[in-house]
Amino acid sequence: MRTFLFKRLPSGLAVLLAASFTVFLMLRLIPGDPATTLAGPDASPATVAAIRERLGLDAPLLSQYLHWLGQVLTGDLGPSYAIGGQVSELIGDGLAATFQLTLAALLLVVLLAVPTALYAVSARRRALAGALRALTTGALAVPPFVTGVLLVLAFAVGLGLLPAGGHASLFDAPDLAVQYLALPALCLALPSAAILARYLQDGLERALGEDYVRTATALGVPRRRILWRHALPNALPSAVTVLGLQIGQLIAGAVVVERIFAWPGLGQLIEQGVSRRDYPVVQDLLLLVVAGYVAVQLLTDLLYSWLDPRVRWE
Amino acid sequence: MTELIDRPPLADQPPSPTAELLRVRELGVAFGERVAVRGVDFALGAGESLGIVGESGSGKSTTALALLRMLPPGGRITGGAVELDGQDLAALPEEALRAVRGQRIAMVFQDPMSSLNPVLSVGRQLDEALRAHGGRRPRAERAARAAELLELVGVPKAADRLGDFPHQFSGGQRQRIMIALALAHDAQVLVADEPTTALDPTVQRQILRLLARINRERGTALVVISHDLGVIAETCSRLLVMRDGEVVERGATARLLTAPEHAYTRSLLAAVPRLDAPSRAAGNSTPGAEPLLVVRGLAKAYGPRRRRSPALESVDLDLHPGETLGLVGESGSGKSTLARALVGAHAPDAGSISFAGQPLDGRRARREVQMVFQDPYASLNPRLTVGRIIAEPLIAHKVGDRAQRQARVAELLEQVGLEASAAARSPREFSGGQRQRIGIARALAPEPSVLVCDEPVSALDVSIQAQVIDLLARLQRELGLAVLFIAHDLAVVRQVSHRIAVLHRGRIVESGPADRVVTSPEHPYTAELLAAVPSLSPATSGSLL
Amino acid sequence: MTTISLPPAARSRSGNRSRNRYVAGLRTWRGVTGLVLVGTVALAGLLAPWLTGADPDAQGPQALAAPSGAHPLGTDDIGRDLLSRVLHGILTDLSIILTAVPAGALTGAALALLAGTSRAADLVVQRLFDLVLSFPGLILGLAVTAILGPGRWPVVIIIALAEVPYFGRQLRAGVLVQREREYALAARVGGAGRARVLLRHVLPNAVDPLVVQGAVALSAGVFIEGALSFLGLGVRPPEPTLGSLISGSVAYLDTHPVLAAPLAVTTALVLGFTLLAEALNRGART
Amino acid sequence: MNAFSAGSGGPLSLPAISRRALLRGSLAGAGLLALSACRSAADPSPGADAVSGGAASPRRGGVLTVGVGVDFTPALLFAQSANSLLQRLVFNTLTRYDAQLQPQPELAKSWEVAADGLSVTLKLREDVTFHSGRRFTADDVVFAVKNLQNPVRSAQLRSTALTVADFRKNGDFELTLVLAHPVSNLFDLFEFMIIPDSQSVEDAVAGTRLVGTGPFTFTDRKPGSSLSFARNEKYWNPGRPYLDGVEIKVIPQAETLLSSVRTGQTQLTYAVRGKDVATLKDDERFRITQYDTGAGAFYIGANLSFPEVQDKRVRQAIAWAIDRDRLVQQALGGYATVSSVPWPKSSPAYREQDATRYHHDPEKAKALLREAGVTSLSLPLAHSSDAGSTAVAQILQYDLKQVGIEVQLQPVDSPTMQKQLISQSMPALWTLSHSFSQAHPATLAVSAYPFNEAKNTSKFSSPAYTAAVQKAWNRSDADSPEAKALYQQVTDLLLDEQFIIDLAIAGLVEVAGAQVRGVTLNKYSYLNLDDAYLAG
Repeated sequence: MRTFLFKRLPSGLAVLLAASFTVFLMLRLIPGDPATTLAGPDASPATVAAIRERLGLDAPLLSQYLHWLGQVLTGDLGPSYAIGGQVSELIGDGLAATFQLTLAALLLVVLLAVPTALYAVSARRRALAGALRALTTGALAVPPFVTGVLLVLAFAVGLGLLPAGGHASLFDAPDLAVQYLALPALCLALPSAAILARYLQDGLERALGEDYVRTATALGVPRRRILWRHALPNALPSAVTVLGLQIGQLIAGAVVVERIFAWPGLGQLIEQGVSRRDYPVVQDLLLLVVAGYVAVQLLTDLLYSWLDPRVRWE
Repeated sequence: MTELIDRPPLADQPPSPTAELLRVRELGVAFGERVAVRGVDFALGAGESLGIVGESGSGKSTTALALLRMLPPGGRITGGAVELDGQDLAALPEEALRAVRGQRIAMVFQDPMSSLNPVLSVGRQLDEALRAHGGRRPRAERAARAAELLELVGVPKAADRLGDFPHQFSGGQRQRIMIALALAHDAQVLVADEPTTALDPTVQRQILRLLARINRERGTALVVISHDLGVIAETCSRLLVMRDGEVVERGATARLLTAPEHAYTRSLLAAVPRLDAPSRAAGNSTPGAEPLLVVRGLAKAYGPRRRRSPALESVDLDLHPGETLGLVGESGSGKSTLARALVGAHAPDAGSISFAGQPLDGRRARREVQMVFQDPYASLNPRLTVGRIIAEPLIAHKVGDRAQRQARVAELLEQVGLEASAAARSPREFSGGQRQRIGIARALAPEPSVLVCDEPVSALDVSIQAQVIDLLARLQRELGLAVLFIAHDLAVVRQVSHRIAVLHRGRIVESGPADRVVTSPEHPYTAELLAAVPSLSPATSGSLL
Repeated sequence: MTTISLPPAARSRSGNRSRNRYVAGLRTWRGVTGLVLVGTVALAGLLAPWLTGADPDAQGPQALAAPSGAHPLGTDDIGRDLLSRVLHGILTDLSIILTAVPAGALTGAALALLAGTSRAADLVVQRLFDLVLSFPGLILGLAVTAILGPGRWPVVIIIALAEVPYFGRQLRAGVLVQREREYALAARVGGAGRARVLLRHVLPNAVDPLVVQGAVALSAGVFIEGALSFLGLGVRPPEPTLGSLISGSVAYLDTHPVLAAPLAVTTALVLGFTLLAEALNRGART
Repeated sequence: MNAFSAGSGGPLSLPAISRRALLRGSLAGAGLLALSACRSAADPSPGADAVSGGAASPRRGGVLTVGVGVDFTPALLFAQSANSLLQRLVFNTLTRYDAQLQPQPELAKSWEVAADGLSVTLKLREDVTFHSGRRFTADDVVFAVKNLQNPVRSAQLRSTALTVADFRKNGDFELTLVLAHPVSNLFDLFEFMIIPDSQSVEDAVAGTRLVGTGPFTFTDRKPGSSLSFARNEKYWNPGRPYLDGVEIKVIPQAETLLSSVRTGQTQLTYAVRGKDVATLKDDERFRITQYDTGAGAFYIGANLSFPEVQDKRVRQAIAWAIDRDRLVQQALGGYATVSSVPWPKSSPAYREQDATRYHHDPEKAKALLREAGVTSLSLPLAHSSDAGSTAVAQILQYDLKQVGIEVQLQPVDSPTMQKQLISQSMPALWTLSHSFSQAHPATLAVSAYPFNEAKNTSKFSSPAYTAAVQKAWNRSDADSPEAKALYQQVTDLLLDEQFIIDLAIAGLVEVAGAQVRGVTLNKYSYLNLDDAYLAG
């Protein structure tokens, strides 16, 4: 465990550093700059200059970069340019919202995918299994942003069951929060669920073809039990890896989904940040996202080695 | 230890009055259109032991699987019956069949590594086997029983190892665990499909002993399937010889060994190398006086810097031109490492290899020292035609132009006994033996003077083995090759080698003239190896029973 | 000469008879359905000029018109013939993904091979893949288009970039497995140099899974294009793309159902690719 | 049967709710919303329920939910920006224009402009306190003006504020502003300039704390999500406001905003795209009001540093080429008025014949091009990449193609657009919408960058224009005949030069739930809810 971390951490940090540089440069390469954005449509050059100076954008790039790194390391992220407020607070709120969303989505992913896969491989009735497969494939074939709009039309405008968009804190108003959460989470979860289901299904089918399943059969272990106790444990590790990658996809998907459902999460914040050239917000946010990804990868690898003794004991 | 096993109460399972516990009638199996087994017919009494022997494709394994109706996808029983106590398993509904499997008739499979669930602890797997039948028993009781079973099959410190996973056991122990699983409900019939293939001779012997003991002490009827007559001869009282899905000859083991009636049986027996037969190498070629290949203090270790595990401690070898040096060793003895070092596939940590006086550098090695691999399937690139495969070394060494290379390839194919037309085909279209010939042709392409053969015949049927060995002998005669013949089967090694070196834990523990090493071994390990070799002499038939 | 049928144990190990197995995969109902779907959509796109006389960019007075003889699918919000736009949109999308995905695949493969050359290279390449993967795809899109400005090439670049690590990782894994195979060692022993072994022996055997990945990537490409158009970062107007058509029509889906046409086409196309991927995948497994 | 009427009370509501509860129950069964049985987030916001019965008379109570597409930018608090709704909620201005552009008292009870127009004396209300409890005095006005003079505030009317050279206080509630020269748009400044609390102004531009004298107090902000306001119990205007509070929700996705309006979760918005409004206008559940505050005047700008467009005949040809009616119908859903001048009808500078000077006449356009000796012309056109602007740009592109002008669209996101605008780095053509024509004509020419006489994106400058603008600006009378004559000069110049080719004036379109009453906007699109209430 410790050695595992020792082995993996350096590469993770390397990725982070590379990311920080990429992000910083990327932002500077984007045309348009915070000063003019802040200055408003009818600003005079004087205004722009004054703002640029106030934001410290007149300093040389390298020193800006180092200054930012300093901020990140000291944990004091400073104020945002355009969105307003402290970056740390902005990110804090956004993170909370996105976390709720992705977590709910993740839950849905697992709840949808695992039974589907298990049923699809075990189903005696071919038709139903086929239908399930078709369903998973179908879920992959509709672009998420359309799913979102359709869900809104169906559940909000049509049935008036769920809100069209918006957000309530899980702590202040859990009952409302759940309703606000339902549609975006579902929209976000569907594609990932389909993918996970397919991988898990493949894994199970592969496992069911293995010699050890033959052994279990020869020992008279019931079919269901073979599926659950013998095949599933073998299919899980790789499924976990896929799930890990999917978490990354979920965060990516959040950009669109949060926009459709007016969900005040990181995706929204990033889009706002980019569209207003709010350098600090975007920089810190992307770095955070990358860090999150690295962490998730570490976690999945840990989980993997925990699920698969062959890796565990090495 | 028989007391440990509680036989199921008479009520729910009356022991069969007849001698015919298992009766197979006119069994037929087909995969799609292809008939795999035809009219197999035999009876097995309680406590009896039956061996089914045959070469690959003879349908012996299919027969075994058919007994539990566990044919791979596409396979189906086309006719006949498998009666266990008069109950026809071939006709039983799935659920009823499940109740029989593992409880009254159990099976031990060939490859214990893949046949055990890698992510479940051995304890769990035994538990699974136990709870599969005979109602719910308290967890503690099942655990105790699992420990008993491991003990019974001779896994040391059984109780402590229940939590361990298959990959933490040695090959032999895994096979023991497989057997323990099969014994979980003290089945009346135990079917063992190639139970000892891919195991070292010494281990193989232990496993066979175990099976025999179970058969003897517990009266469990035993069906052993194997391609190795020796294995079966020592464990089974009766024998069934199969070929192309049919039984060609049956009878008591001793009789079959002494007076085989069917020609195929005879050829089979003839093909099996005998340990007592003297080396034929001398008649083949006479080694030169000056050593061609000299190895001194060769050492190689693997693994991360901190915990390196040595594969070769320190090896000294001399190989003379025209000589065949047999290198004997069990898995983990470092023989493959040695072979790879000799062909320059990886650099040794220490020691020297010199060829004809000069140190052997990689470039030179790739011309002068070539290799024949154990696995005739994995060692041929499936994407290339036979022609390309053989031509590759020529291209690599920039020998001749296209036309010349083609001519050479044809010549080489002829040399190894294949038609020149084979060049255009894909290796997939060839049988194991033929593929091994292709491998040899490739090795000969750059006209090497040393041929390193790593277990060249261990993956082949005996009859094919003989052919390949003859081929190697002929090539040595014609080309004056020096051959390093690596194998675990002492009988084969003695037959082909001038000298024999015994490799144990990365060291040569003994070396000398082939016959001397076999007849009067100096090192105890050598003696152990020799003792493990199953013999076909009628005297020892069924000796383990 | 005597040919003895291979022992069953060996059959599984015998080299991957890839080509025909993929063909077999395509013969399953999945494969056929996939081929039909993709084929139909692609054909419709290719035959666009013949299937409709209408200029996809020609604007007319009546916007959001209902289907009629002149406009089989009606018109969009600024009075352009929807059918013609859908058909030409297919063409644009195909041209985009068919340039982007191969580009991504080749880059990924090249990097994977580079990784195969040395430990250090392997480390760098892997981190590189991590870096790309760690950026949520759309964020990448946001940045790239913000830098290059919207247009066809940025879209191509984004799709390719997003696919590089997937192809790369897959091939790398394959290479690691294949180069431990005995035939690779045999080639070394036969005198072939590292590069030759890697390119001539290992690569051809490791490249198969990329076929499946390719099908997956194509469907992903369609989505990425769509999402980019949705965020207003897609191909330059007025050139129609499926994505821009969809995002242009979502607002009217409930009032003008016929505007779901682009969505239907996109779904068909993606469904086709997905089915193909599944078919090939299963083919490779059996 | 729909969510809206279900939630909004009335006889239909009972079955509707029970049905919804039932459906929701089944969903809860599906495990999606285990908790949802008790409350529904899909119901129209409490405001709608707060009042019952059909009374049309003003009534207290309720929270109004306002939907916006863009979050408010704290740094632009003192400028007119994409979201200026909250300015007049939290703050007050000195005066406010009525429909006839006549200033009406607000924090300034009365005022007097000196005959020479070089000073103005304001009498301030004495019963006004800031939300912080501090009393409002003349110093706060002084601060407000100085605040606007600070370039960092990027206030569009900075130039006007800068004409205030000195302050003469006469007690706490009387103040004289001394001007450097007469200005005709002084009351634009008063309409525009919100009076902030000097002590918390930095917090204000950071978006953390907004302290003003307005009808509502700022309670909470979730960046990118929502702004919350509560009734200011101590508001100087007795009995006002009626509402208990206001909730501004940011819904960036147009479709979602539309849906939330349909479901009644958003009761008031100005962010619905014109063509979406078209889908609502026949629905009695909504009241749609057009504001003539020309907040968005769509135009094509020409960058005269490109030779292709230096000949004004080419620019006029473009003006003739565009089918403004189609543009309004298709891209703006009919919610705009075609116009070749920047002025809305309410402006003193507006004249029917000017507004209709240019109309769709391809032949005329071609003729002009021939005159100018242009055979083939290919020009880039920048536009911002959002859906609406893209539609506009495509229409322009097509119309110009018809007269033989090939146009390559250059979609850029708004920050880039803005940079190009301010740094004069626009391509030969661009399309955008400008503001500041709604109030005093002179304000446009001195404050709206595209028209700025001194320095504009078109790099257009002519002594005549400068002279006309300066004259129109440097005088104290806003709508005397002389003034009007000067405006006419400006208008004629604009119409002749066409460096800014005006296409249509799209005032803000207000979409409000039927029960929302008494809402107004000021000339700078500050939302005024003093008299707003929720009827049954």
